[in-house]
Amino acid sequence: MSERPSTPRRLAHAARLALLGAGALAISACAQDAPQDTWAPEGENAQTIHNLQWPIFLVAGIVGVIVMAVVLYAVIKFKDRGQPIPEQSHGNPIIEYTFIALPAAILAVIAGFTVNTIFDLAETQDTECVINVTGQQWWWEYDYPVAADGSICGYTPSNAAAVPLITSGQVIIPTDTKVLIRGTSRDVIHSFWIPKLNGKRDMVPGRVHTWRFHADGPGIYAGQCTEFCGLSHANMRMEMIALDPDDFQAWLDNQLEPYQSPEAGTLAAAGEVTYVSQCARCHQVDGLVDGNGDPIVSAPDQWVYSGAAPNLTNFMTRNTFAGASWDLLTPACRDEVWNASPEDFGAAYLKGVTPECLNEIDLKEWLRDAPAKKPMYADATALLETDGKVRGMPNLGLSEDQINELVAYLLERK
Amino acid sequence: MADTAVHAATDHGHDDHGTHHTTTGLSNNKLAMWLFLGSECLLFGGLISTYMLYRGRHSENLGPDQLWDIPFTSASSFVLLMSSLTMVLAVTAAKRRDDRNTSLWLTVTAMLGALFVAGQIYEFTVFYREGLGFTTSLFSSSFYTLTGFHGVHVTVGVIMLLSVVGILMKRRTGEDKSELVEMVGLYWHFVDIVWILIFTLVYLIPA
Amino acid sequence: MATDTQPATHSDAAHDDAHEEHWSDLSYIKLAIALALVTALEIAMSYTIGFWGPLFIPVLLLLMVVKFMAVVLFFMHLKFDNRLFSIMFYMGLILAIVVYFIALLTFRFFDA
Amino acid sequence: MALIERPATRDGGLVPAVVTPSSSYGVFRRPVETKGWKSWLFTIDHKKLGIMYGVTAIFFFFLGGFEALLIRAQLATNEGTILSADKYNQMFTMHATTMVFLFVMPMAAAFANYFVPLQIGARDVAFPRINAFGFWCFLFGAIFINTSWFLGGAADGGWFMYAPNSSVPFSPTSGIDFWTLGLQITGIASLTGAINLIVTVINMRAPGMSLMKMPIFTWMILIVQFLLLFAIPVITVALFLLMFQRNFDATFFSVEAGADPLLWQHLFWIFGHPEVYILILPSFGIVSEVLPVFSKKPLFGYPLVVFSGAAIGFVGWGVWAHHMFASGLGPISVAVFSVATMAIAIPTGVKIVNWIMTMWGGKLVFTTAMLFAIGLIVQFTIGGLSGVTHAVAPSDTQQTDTYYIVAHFHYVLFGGAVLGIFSGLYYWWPKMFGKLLNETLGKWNFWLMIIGMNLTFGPMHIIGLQGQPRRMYQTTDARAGEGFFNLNFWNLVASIGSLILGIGAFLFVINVFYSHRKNGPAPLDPWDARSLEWMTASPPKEHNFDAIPTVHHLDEFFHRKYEDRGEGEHHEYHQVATAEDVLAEQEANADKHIHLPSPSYWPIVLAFGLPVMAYGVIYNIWLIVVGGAIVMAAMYGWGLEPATATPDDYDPPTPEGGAELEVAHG
Repeated sequence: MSERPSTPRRLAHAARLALLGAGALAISACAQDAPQDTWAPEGENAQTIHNLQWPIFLVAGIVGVIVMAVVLYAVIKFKDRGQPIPEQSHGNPIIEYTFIALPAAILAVIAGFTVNTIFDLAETQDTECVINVTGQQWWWEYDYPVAADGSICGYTPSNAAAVPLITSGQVIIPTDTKVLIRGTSRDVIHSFWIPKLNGKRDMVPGRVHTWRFHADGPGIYAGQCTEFCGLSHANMRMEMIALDPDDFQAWLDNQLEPYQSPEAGTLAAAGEVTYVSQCARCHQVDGLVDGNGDPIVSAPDQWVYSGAAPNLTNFMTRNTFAGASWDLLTPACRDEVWNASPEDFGAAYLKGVTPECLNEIDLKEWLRDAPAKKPMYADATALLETDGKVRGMPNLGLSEDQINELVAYLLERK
Repeated sequence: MADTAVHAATDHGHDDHGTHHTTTGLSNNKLAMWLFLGSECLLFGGLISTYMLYRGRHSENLGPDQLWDIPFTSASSFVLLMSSLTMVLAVTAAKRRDDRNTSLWLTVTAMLGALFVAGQIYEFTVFYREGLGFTTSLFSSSFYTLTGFHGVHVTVGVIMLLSVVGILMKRRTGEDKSELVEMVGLYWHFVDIVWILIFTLVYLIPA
Repeated sequence: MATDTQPATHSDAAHDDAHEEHWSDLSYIKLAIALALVTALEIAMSYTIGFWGPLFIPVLLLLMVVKFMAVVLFFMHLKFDNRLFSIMFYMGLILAIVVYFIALLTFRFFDA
Repeated sequence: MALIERPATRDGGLVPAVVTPSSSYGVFRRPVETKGWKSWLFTIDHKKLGIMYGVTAIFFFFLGGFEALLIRAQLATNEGTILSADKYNQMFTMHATTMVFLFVMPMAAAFANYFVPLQIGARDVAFPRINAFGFWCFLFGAIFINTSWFLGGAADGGWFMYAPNSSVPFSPTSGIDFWTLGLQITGIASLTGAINLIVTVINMRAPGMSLMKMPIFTWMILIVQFLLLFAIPVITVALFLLMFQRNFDATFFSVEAGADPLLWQHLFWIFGHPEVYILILPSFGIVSEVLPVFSKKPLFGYPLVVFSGAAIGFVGWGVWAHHMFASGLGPISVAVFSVATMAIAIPTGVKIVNWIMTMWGGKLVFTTAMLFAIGLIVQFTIGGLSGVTHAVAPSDTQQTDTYYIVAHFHYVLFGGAVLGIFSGLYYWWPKMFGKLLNETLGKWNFWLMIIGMNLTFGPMHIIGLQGQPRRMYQTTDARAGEGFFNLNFWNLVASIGSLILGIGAFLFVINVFYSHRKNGPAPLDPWDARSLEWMTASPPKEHNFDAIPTVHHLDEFFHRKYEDRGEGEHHEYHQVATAEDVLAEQEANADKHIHLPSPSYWPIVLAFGLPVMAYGVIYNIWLIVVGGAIVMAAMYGWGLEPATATPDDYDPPTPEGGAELEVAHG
């Protein structure tokens, strides 16, 4: 939990102490550990929800304890010990109506606060940054539109004219900024959920749903698709990265750096050739050109059922791949980023994936046989039903040499 | 189907009142039929809602405005409406234990029903020839589903009407068969009122 | 749900049966003619939408309800029959109308 | 169809008194056996059908339980490999489908079929053949759905089968087709059962039994049948749309064609929320019977329990969108449904209070049935309270689709519906089979289930609040956290708990076999019960009551046994009669002529045609024709068959059509 105690937080803390005795519900309230803890808000919207929910959990817990105590008392007190048959009374209106009025009153209060909060959370007028989010089986694409004044998410790139930025896996937002995501889906319904920043919102194909985010401080906020979306639903994660303004500016500038081909003769240069022949059909690397100097534009909609594949232009600036399911960083390097103090986080994150930190094992396994790592179709023959298009990344049958070349090439994509 | 024990218990038991067979004095069959019709309201409600949601979702030139032939549909609506009248006449005839007229009106009702179904089939083929297949658009799917469900109900009704005519001819004359006729009548009128809704909501109100 | 269906209704039923006889075949024919006229009016309306302006849909719906209720109340005898039948049927009918209406509202269907 | 089944002979005492009357149709001799497999296959006796519903439902309970154990085995470790992703998705879909549609609903139908006629003093349900038809529809539908396991894989879209994930491109196997068509068939069972039971309750009560003197279980069943009556057609529409989408290329849920996938969610949950009360209210009814009996007191605030049940049923129609708080309805809809959902907590709370007040001041006997009933109060309360946190929409956006909601609905459905069902099984077993179940084994059964369920579902509150979504075949260590709240640890605890729960539940089966081998006949009235079903023999005679009782009190049977000899405010109850006395008196005044409807082939034949048609939809259009022909033939056979058998059905033919029975022979 954050170290900045405010009145509601102190109250919340007291409440948690009170709940300790109230069983499992209370116990989970004190957790600090899991990255997706729903009781550890670190941003305005999640805090709003939390301010509403903890008193309700408290009341529910108290009522529960009372009910159980009364049942226990009744069970002990009125056990058959040979007492005469009790009076055959059919009820007592006073008790009955009291117990209608009492819960009704409690619920009326709860309802009042609830309705208030619902409209609070639906507010979108004060947005400072817009990001488009698109779900597909089984990863998220993030698209930063360019505003009329040439800025992206409220920031103007210092090194180039802004063009729409497309990334995936990790979505980067500036801290202390009211971010509005506009979400949809390319195939089935997915749900976007960063528990520490806000509740979840379904991303429905054919509809655009908006949802607010606001992070108090820098850090990685973990999330997971929460609407069942098919075979690899479990492998559809997301991470929201909040960076302080300077760091966000640096990240933005880096994303817009022009493409640089690998130095001739290196493994990475061979990787570029392999990339063009094997990957460029679906995956886009902005700035990559063919022999004639024409840009190579991917056409995932011809090959992939969902019609999209992650943009790899700045692949190694993200720490995860394949729907944020696997780390590009080795465990040690990963810990350094995740556990960095708020002051150091920006620098640690912006380092990206360095050669010594690269988690080669998972990346190579992925390139060797992606569907074996992340199930994408239960029965390959059934793909005929979908016009022969692949669902997610197929097994390309790459040789080990090709894989090494590709890894070398990808390492430079940052 | 009120075949059961209740009759036995009350008829032959120590029932002093003698006349009523059930707790409420109402017929089991009729109660069941009304319950069924209440339930059907939610079935057709769902289908109508689906149509209302999707009625505007079609290609430029294959929507209601281009396809509907109001005079034709009005005529078949009129046929179905009149079949309700003949059905009522059959019921009153059955109440009088007038088997001849009952059979007559039931047959006429069945004919009118069959005429309506034939009209619907004709209408469907016209639409189909103009290019509106079942899967052409959301509008066409929900339209065919709604009117198709209704058409199946009418067809089942026609079969029931003809079956009742058959039963009437086989059984003893003068016997009270009014409840049987009344049951079919309730079903038939329900099919009619569903069409009253469809005619206005689907055909007359522009999309 | 269905309450108060005490044996008392039995005598009501008998009473209502007598009532029912007041409707002769002729009355039914008159009603059918009236319904046909209402239908004709509806059709006429659909050819003169401009004349009705914003009233078009409300009036059309009203006529639809009139026809619907006429068949239910008279052809289906619900007006004369035991109240229990009405309860069973209207429960379904009203539930369907309310629930589906709300569902369509949530699609903001009526905004368009 | 309903209309044609009226007995050929009306009025008067000329009808021969028969217990197994019947008649022939065409070349077939009517089944008139009273013993052997035929007496079960063609029976239309509500008690036999009740038992058949029960046995089938309990089979599916263990099948669904087995599926649950596989799910928990997979999740015991964070990257479990017992099931593939595909199999896992099928498993949780079918676990829920089985438990909801093939266990709890038919189990409620079992109790309703068996006990509603007994509780209202009737000899059978209003439409016995339709009753049999309903059972066979359920059984064939259930088998049909489960054959998908062997025909390319079961449904894999989750039990609420959200579109468009349920469309062919996303689920190319036939699993969802089996699911869609199978649920249509079981839906017919529910719908016909609903109409049948409503008519039975409204029209076939014993003299003097006004609605407000009706046993509370019958009341709750009546409400449930109304919910079914109106909810089933909604899911029927949804299933038809899905079937057209999958099998006939319609585009109701295809976004490319401009469809709105939320249409499915609305239709599903308009059905789905009443469905929740369809599952829980029968158990509320059972518990409301059991608690007064073992407290020796009438149900506290009976009218209020009735009205609150009705209120739950009614308000249950206005809250469906609370399953969709995260799906982007817009704040106005969310606010309305949020408040409506809170409102439903009030009548639910009324029930809890009334149950506790029933025990208050009573003379409590802790039989197994009573323990399960008390278990329900406690466990359901937990589920109800976590339900309130879901009603708060903003809070729900954090909890929905996580394990917290899995915990919630298992406390409601297992802690509510299933514990209530077990309470009913132990309570009514001696009535149904004339044998008591062993109490010691019963208590083991109870405690292991309670411990097991709390170990299984309790940790899920933690797992969910710590952010683990549901329906994931694997979880990652990276999101598990550390220390006390480590998700791997609690997942393991839940898996161990599920094993205990499984063993506990299986003890019931052991108990049945043990008790039937060891125990002698049960006493007529082992619990000193209060309602009409205990005024019959155990098991009840085929015609239930020798003489239809006249009812004067809410707890009629109690008042026949006990007399208040107190004066003024002082009450003193003395037993003046035993169940044996009451039964003997009935037998002495037995109705001279009782006639019951005859068994029939047609219900099972008619029901058999339906899965044939359903296979046709999936595999070959001609099978639809074959199935349709079976259905048509059976309908005409049914329609033309008299309710009671004629003399030439008997071998040798009886002179009067059926065996004459003098009821009073004891």
